[in-house]
Amino acid sequence: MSPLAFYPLAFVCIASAMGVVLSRNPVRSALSLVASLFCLAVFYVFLQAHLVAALQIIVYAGAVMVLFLFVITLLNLESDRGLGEKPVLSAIGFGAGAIVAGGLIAALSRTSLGARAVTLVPTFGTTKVLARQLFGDYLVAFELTSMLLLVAVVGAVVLAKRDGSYEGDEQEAAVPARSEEASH
Amino acid sequence: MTQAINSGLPLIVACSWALLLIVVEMFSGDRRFVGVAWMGVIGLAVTAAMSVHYASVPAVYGNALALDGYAVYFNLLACTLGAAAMLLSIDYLGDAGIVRGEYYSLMFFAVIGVVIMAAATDLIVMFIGLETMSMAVYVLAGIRKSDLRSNEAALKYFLLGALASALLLYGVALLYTITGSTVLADVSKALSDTQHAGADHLVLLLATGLVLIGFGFKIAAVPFHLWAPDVYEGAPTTVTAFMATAVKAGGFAALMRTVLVALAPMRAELAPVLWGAAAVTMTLGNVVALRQTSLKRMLAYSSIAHTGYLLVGVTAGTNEAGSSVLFYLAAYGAMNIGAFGVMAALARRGRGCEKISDFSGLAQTHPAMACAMALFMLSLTGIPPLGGFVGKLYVFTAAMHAGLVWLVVIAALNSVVSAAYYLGVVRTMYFDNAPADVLPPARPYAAVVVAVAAVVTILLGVAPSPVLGSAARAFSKVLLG
Amino acid sequence: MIGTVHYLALSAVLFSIGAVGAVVRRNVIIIFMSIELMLNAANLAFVAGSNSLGSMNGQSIVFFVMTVAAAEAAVGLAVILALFRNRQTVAADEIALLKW
Amino acid sequence: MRNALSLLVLTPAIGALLLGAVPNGAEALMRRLSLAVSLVPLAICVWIWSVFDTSRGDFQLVERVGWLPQFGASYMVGIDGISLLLIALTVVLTPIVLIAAAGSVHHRFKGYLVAMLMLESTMLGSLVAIDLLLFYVFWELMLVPMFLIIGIWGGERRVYASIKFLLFTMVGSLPMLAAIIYLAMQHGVGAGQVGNLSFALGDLYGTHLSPVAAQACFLAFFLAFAVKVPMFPLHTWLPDAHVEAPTGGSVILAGVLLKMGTYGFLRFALPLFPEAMVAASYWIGALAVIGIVYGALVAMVQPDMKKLVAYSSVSHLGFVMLGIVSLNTAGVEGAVYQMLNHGVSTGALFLLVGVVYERRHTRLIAEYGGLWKQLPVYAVCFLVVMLSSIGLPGLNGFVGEFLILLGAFRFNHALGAVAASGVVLGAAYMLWMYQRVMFGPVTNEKNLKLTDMTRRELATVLPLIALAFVMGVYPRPFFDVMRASVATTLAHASKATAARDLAAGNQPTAHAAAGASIRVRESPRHVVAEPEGGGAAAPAEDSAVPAAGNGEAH
Amino acid sequence: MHAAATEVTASLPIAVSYLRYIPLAPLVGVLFHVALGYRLGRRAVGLVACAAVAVSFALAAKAFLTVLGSAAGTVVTDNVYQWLSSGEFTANVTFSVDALSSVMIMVVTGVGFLIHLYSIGYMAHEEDYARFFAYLNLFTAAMLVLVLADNLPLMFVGWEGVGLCSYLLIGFWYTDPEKASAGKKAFLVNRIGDAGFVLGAFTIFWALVDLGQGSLTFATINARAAELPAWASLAGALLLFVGATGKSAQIPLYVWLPDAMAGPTPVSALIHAATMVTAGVYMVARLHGLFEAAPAALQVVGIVGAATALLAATIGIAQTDIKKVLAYSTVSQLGYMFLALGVGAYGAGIFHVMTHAFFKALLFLGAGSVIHGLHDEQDIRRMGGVAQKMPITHATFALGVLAIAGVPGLSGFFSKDEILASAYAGGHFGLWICGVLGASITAFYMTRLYVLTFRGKFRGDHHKWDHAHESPIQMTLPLMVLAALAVVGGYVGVPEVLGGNNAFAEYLAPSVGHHQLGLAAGTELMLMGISVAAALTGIGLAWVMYSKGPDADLILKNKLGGLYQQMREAYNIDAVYDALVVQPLMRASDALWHSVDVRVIDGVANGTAAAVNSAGEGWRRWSTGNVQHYMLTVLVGVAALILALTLSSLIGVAG
Repeated sequence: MSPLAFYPLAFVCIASAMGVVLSRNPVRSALSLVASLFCLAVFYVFLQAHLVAALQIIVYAGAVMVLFLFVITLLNLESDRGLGEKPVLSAIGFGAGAIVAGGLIAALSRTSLGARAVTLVPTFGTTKVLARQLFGDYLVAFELTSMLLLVAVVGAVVLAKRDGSYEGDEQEAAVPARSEEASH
Repeated sequence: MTQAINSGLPLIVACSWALLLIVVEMFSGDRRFVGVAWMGVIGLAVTAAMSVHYASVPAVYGNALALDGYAVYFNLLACTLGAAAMLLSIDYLGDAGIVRGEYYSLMFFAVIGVVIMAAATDLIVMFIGLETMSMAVYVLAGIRKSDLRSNEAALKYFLLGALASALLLYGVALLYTITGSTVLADVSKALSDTQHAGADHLVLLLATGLVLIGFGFKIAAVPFHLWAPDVYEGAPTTVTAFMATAVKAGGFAALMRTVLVALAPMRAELAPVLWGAAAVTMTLGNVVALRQTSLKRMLAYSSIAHTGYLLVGVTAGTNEAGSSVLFYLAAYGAMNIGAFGVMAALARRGRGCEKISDFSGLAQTHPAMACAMALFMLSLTGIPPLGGFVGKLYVFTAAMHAGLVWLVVIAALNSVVSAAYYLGVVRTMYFDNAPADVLPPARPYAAVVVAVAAVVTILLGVAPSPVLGSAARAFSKVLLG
Repeated sequence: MIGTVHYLALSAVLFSIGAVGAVVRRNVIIIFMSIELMLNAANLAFVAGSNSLGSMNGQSIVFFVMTVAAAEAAVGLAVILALFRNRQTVAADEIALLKW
Repeated sequence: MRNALSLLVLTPAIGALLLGAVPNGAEALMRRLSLAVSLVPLAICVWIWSVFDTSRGDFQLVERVGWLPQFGASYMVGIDGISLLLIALTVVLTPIVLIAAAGSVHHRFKGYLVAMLMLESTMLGSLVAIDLLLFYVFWELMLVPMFLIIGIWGGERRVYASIKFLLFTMVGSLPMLAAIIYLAMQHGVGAGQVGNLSFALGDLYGTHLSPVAAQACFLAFFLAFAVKVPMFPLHTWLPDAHVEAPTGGSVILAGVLLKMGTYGFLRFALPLFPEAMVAASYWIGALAVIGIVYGALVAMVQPDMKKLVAYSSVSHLGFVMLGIVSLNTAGVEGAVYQMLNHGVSTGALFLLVGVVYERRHTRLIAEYGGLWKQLPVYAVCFLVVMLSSIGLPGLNGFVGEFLILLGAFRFNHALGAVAASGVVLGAAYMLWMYQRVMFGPVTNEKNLKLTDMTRRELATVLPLIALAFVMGVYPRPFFDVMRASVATTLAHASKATAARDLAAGNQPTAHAAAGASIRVRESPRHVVAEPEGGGAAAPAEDSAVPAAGNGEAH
Repeated sequence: MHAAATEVTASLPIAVSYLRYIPLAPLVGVLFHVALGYRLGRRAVGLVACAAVAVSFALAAKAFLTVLGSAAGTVVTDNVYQWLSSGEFTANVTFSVDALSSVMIMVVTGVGFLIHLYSIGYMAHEEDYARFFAYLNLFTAAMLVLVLADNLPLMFVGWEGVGLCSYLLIGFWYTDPEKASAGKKAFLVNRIGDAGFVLGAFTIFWALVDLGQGSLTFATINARAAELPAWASLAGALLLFVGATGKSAQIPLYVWLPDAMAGPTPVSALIHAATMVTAGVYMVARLHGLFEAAPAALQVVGIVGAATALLAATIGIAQTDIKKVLAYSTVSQLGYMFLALGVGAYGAGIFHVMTHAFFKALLFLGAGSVIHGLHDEQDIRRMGGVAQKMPITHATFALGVLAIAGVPGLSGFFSKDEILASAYAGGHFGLWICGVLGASITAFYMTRLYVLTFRGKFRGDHHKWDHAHESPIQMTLPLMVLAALAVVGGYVGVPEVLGGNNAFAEYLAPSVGHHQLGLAAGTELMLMGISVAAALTGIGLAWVMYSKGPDADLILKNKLGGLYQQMREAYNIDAVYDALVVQPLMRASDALWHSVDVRVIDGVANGTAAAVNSAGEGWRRWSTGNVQHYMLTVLVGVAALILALTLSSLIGVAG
């Protein structure tokens, strides 16, 4: 992948990531997150991870981000004042972030990764090869993820579904909101 | 092939039992879900029994899971602690306004998560196990939806958990990029090869650092401990009991396997970090616990302190130190389940039982409960001849043997500080006199669990050899070479 | 020529941005999104790694990471919803009942 | 009977559990049951005394049961002369305290009796334990019942006092745990592998430690025992604990608990670290003498009777420590005997202070005056006990103090002379207190209504007074019991002490010869192949079960 | 077993078993009084008390006669049991009677019996009757143990026992705080002396152990004294002498005796005149071998004796309380005894002990009878002309005065003269001059006392004079017996120069050695003349000055000026001791308690606790509840770790 393509795309990706963090309106930050996901998908293609790129767009950008947008609109959140109120917190945050990024980049720049010249098999990154691996070496992991998803769904249902344990619903069964108030 | 199947049976049975639980829950009518609870407990018992039965044949799944002695030990530990937590919850939930049957299935899934973490020999499988457990416990923490503190606990636990998982994952990613594999044994072999020494040394250091931080969060080591007090205090007491014992054990299972197997070659650089973490965690946990007025929050900080003591064992890193951590986890589990059990037994809607002052004069109103609580407090302090003392003794001996003399002295002095607040509780129960509105009588199920916990604590102190032996056997085959 | 290091560097930057985002923003959902960003950074690192190693493991790991992220999203949003229903706020500093 | 010692230790504990079952109402039943239970150890002790072979200096009636084979720690109990005497003191004091409890303790009576019996059980346990870890277990366990006794049945500032007592002792004893582990490990260092760790005292006698390690371990042991004694700078917990503890608590605290510190020095610190102990004997002696004078001086100005007796305990135990550090037969035998005397006289003093406290509920000396006219029997008892405490010849205090001063004088003239001044100061504060309380006109009209001692109170004090007379006039049986054991203990440090005495200019005391002459039976397994041959050969520990079986494959 | 004193013939031990009953009898008396005293009434108590002492007296006499009858140097011993043995130290309860102790036990039991008899009358209207006789019997028992003991530890038992009884008896009327603190003062000063005694015993013991024979029996000490290293014998002797000064009220530890007058008069007679105070003299005489081995120590004894004699005599002149005068006179006479020991005349010292016991007991009991008759009037300035009302007391008291003044023919003359003669013979002229001067002053103040009390007109209030009456027979009979003894007592030791054979000295020779004066008869007679002259001048001067009444004191006052006031207040040495020792001690202990105990040690303890708590509070505030802060902490933690690892690896690589 030629530098001409990499750098502008990288720039867009980073800009949209910053957009997620800086924009005041949650919807705009959600959309900028979607933008950065797309850039990543493009990178995946360049890295010959075709199926992963497709999954990224369908699963991630499609399903997960939609869920986010759905929740944001459901709670009709108005924009808050962004980074304005806590300058100290933001300053320290950015400082620490810079250190982390700097440290990682410094470490990575000194690794011997560059020296690995590996010619990839043409079928690298295709669905067939990935599938054979998923159901071969990673069969156990694959089955376990199914259980993970089941737990997530059950959990989501338990928490999100309205089932009468709030004051609004049934008065008698409701628990006084601040019953076990720990008065400190 | 059949041999692989039937030795994997415990895990398969466990998962199917959990699914069965959800189905049964749908059809159970009464609001207290006693049936589901007992199903859960029996399920755990079956899993434990089968894993012991099949323990003789260590099954290795490709290189994802290894149901070896180590995994079986944790399996047993997690199942017993999970069952205890479920029994505690039977009559606690109804009163606490939790009308969700899924409580037990989620707890069951959490136990399965712990088992996977203990058995995993591949970082990714371990990660998935970690996430399964975490998902279940995030929901359990927030299960009392009407109570703000429970919601807040769930949110904090979720956010920080997600952050920690991201950190852990990034560490694994770097490790994968450099060493080419995520299987613990391969990673360890790759790390020990000389060619990685030079240039990649720094990246490897950072990667191991990030992985350590990921697990550090799970066992609530300082400075990644801030979530623990709030979540322990916010979550329902029985969930806190489960978290403080089984979840922490899972965290340590994964941490130990990773640090002592995969990252073994890096241990030279890691030792000072671990040493520092152990010392600071112990001291902070004990010192802040001194200042607490809520018993739940105090027990949270006390569990942080005990993480510090356990880290001493991990820092030592020898075979003996590993088994001492295993034994300590068992003793610590029994003590804590008991302590939280007493709180659960006496809590009623509208009359919380979380502040230490609620326990004043307990010796006069509930002599049995007070005696059990005193026993747990003494054992947590490390007063002989209880389980806590033998646990500490074993860890200190191992650490001393590995040359960490000063760390042991710091731990010894920490025990003195811990005596101040643990015996502060005993003082409140025995010295002060009971308030006007006396605490209600203890609940039957909870009382049974507390009694069993008390007996186990005493047995671990007086006749610990069987457990000591199994801990040593369990850890004997974990270290490579 | 763009090598694996460039991609890893990019993932490091994204990772840091996500981390910073999680810290500085008040809105819980934005924090959550930042964490998702960090996960994506990890994915990028995995893919870059698998490309440099020439083995497909990395990509299957990405697959698992995505499922975990999805699960996390589901539970996370459920938690946020439950909290919102009680407190009508998603500002992190207003949710500070449990302290000291 | 085979395992007399285990029976001795367990009976009070079992009694306490039985007592727990008694319904709260039946006070009389509780009293009788608790007394009966406390008499059983007394009977066992008498039996042990009768069967005790005074010629043997090493441990007798040894029982050994595997407890923690992984660590090489075992439930190993045995006694020698010194521990037998202290056990006798414990089993005598506890029934007396239980009798006194009926009069003085009113609320949660059953809890008090249970705590007292548990306390007796733990104290006996630590006196018979000859496995270092088992000793540590009982040493820590002793704190809990005492903590409860001071905390629940104490005076106004009982909570502060009980926590201070607990933390002071724990700060001392936990570094000792680290030292014990280090010591046990050093023993196993020969075979490298942890398995061959051993906490048995017999094995540990010969352990070789680098001088620095020996010094450090000795300091850890010293700290733990010095807090308990209490020695000078670490003593401030004692006045608070005594003042706030109920009468029975103070008696047992002064009578037995304080002796654990000095017993610890003799049983553990001296034999395990002979060179370090001898090297440190000068500054420990100095601390002891400071303790004597400081305790006496501060006692002079105490307004509160119990605090005065507490500071007198600091002074008396300063004497005991001086006796131990003199490391010659007279000094150490005097020290052991003074431990018994202090238990008898100070125990009686606290009982008597309790008598008056029950009636007037104040301990301030100023509140009393001219009691002799009101309570003649009380005054006479108080007089005899006071005289025994200040060491009047003919009573027990004198014998101990005389021998300690004799030994101390041999060790170091200056220390001996200053300690002798302690005797004078001791008489001063006691007589002054006695005069302000007993003599002079009756200043406070409340004192006019005081009634003399009841039969129950007399029953608690008279045995102690009789004991004081017997121990003063005919101390032979006690000395016979401890002679061989003291010689064996000193034999451990004989080489180092002889060197010290030579350096100090007086001939090596005959005891070095006496120590060697007392036939210390060598058992082949224990002879440590030391270049000098003799030296600190560990005394034969002829346990029934060969002690080698520590920690093979479990 | 008992090596005899150097120049003493080998002693022949006669083992008996009745000696133990001598101290036991009074002990039985004590038990009786304590147990049954209050129930059986006065008569029984008095009877039992006197009977007990009588039994002791009989047994003592039997022992005395045995020793007297058998060959010189015989020792009657009764080994009861081994009291103590630890390492090299052994102490047995062994009673032994040789010449020296036979004299002492006869004096103790004899005079004791008379005083018991006298007390029945004196304490007749006292309600705590039984308690008094219990103490008296206990004292007698303790004194007998002291005298009969055959080794230092057993002697020390008696030594402190008598100290205790003097404390109890002085503070007998305990309701008066004055008297109680006088008792306490006596015990404490004795205790200081006893500390010296104990240290002395240790020095000697360990020195003997170094010689290979560790034992504290008197025989061993005296036998091996010469072989002791010089420093050991000197230090031992001096420390033991400190004990003696404490017990026998010599400088500097005599301050307790004048205050001891607070006790009932028979107590003063028995304890502070006849028996207890002589214990110090007896001890030094008993250990003469040791003192001879350290001549410097003997010098000190002599000088202290002489100084005390003079000092106490001067104070005696200015006292107005009848008992105080006698008290200072006792201190002075004890000075004489120590002077005798100082010059090596142990026999003379003991002889003076015996004679002093007789006449000083007589004087005290006489004074008691006067006080009793005048209803507790003790100030001699408000007495006078008592002779008419109390003829027997007057006669006996007069005899006593003559005896103590050293008028020839009476016992005082013989014993005092022998001391002065020995002093002169030994070449100690300074001591001799002090002795003579002291003798005249003694004569002066005794005559002053006699004249002011018995002569002239009664100066007190008439009410007392009208009721004054002679004491009952129980009191006057002992007076008469003692008067007889005071007169006859001297003839036991008449010196050769006056035609006697000095039987007393001969008798004591085996125990304490007897060395001839070695003076020409002429010089001896000349010395005798000088001392008689001194005595007579004292008597005459006092008689002339005081026959007109007490205002003669004014003459002395303006002649001696400020000195007289000092003498009146006994040079207020009490105030000096109080300022130098007691007050600083109290202030120090108060300061120690508050500053060291409370502020320093507790300060440190509570300080650390507070520090740990504040650290806890600080870290507790760290969890603010806001998720963002938690996230920040995690991020900062990550950043810190990355930074640390990068730096360490860079240093590692570079290093």
